[in-house]
Amino acid sequence: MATVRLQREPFDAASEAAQLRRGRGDIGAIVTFTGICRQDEAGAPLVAMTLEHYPDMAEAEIARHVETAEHRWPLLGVTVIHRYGRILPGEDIVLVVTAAAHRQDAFAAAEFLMDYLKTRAPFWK
Amino acid sequence: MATVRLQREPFDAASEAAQLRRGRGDIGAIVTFTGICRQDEAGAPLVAMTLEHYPDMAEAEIARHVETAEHRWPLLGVTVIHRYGRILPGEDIVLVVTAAAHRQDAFAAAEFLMDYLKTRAPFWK
Amino acid sequence: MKVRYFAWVRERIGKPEEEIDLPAGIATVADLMAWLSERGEEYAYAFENPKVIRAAIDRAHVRPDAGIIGAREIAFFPPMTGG
Amino acid sequence: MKVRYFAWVRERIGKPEEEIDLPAGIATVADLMAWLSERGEEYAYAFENPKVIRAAIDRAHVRPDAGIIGAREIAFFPPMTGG
Repeated sequence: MATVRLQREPFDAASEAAQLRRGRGDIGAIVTFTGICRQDEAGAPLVAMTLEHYPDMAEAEIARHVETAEHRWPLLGVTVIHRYGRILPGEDIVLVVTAAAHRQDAFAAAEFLMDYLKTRAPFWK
Repeated sequence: MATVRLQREPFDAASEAAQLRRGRGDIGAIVTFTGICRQDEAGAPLVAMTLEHYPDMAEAEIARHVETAEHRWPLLGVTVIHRYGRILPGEDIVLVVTAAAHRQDAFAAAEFLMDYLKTRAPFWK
Repeated sequence: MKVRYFAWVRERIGKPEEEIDLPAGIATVADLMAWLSERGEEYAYAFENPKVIRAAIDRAHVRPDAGIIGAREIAFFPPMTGG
Repeated sequence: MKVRYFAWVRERIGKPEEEIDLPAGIATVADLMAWLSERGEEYAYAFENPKVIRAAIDRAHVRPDAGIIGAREIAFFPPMTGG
């Protein structure tokens, strides 16, 4: 049920969400969070952001947090995609999709994962 | 910045989210919530759900709650689409998209609007 | 005055809306519910437990003691379930 | 033993990774940082404030007093910023 991917390329949030729910009748709520590189990410105008990461460690750590989320909330699917490398303003950085029977679980898990990804995941701006 | 639509037809969550962020560099977070008709919405197998609403009142009430959300959180865009009429299991019922500079605001506003829509909006199952 | 019914209130009464000429002495939403209940079995059934019925005047929620003089549209419905 | 550097630790040292033969007596992450600091100005600069440097052994976070005997890969990096 869980997908974790780190990639240089852009992702397609809609097709990831579609894949998560395909052929299922038990999902009542899907939360999709997209994190976007802002023009003024650092307070000043930004030309591009370069996101460095610790490849194998980042994947393992994110997967561990996805497992924690799956234990904490009754999820029916989770997808996390994080880009690295050079990212331009307006481009997507990170995607979290959570699926559950009920909205509260999907929201809580998406927020939990994003809090981790935005503060403690092995990435450096 | 705010769109509220009630419609019989399905919606396209991805294109609604794309429209919200088009040409903007200040959006750092987009939360998309999709509510889906489950197979067992009422505990028992469901053939179809018919959602009745009070047309003008529903639109006005939802718009009022969107305004409240816009006052409470610094949002850069909100879209709410709610379907009515006959809805089959697996089909979308409701869409909320919120855009903000920061993830917490986008999450909080989307949850606030969904709590309202799922409990107190002028719809009857 | 237009009166509209939704969900099981509509189902019990058997119509979604009607035009009503209010007799004198009907001043509040509660008065109107009591008067409607006298119009026939279907109305008595719909309003048998007026405490669970919600009302709106001109598309805004109101309490049973709200005055209805001058209203264009009054709606009666069960508690909303949300979507 | 492979040692990897990330973000400004990498920038200061000027390389992303290297193979190191540990001398006797280097038992912990803190020992290794102290020993690396002696290897040249760039290392001294990178590790000038060891308290802010984070470390991982074989891709798991560890504290400075963690033993490094038997480790295949040790990484040093600043606090993570998230994505």
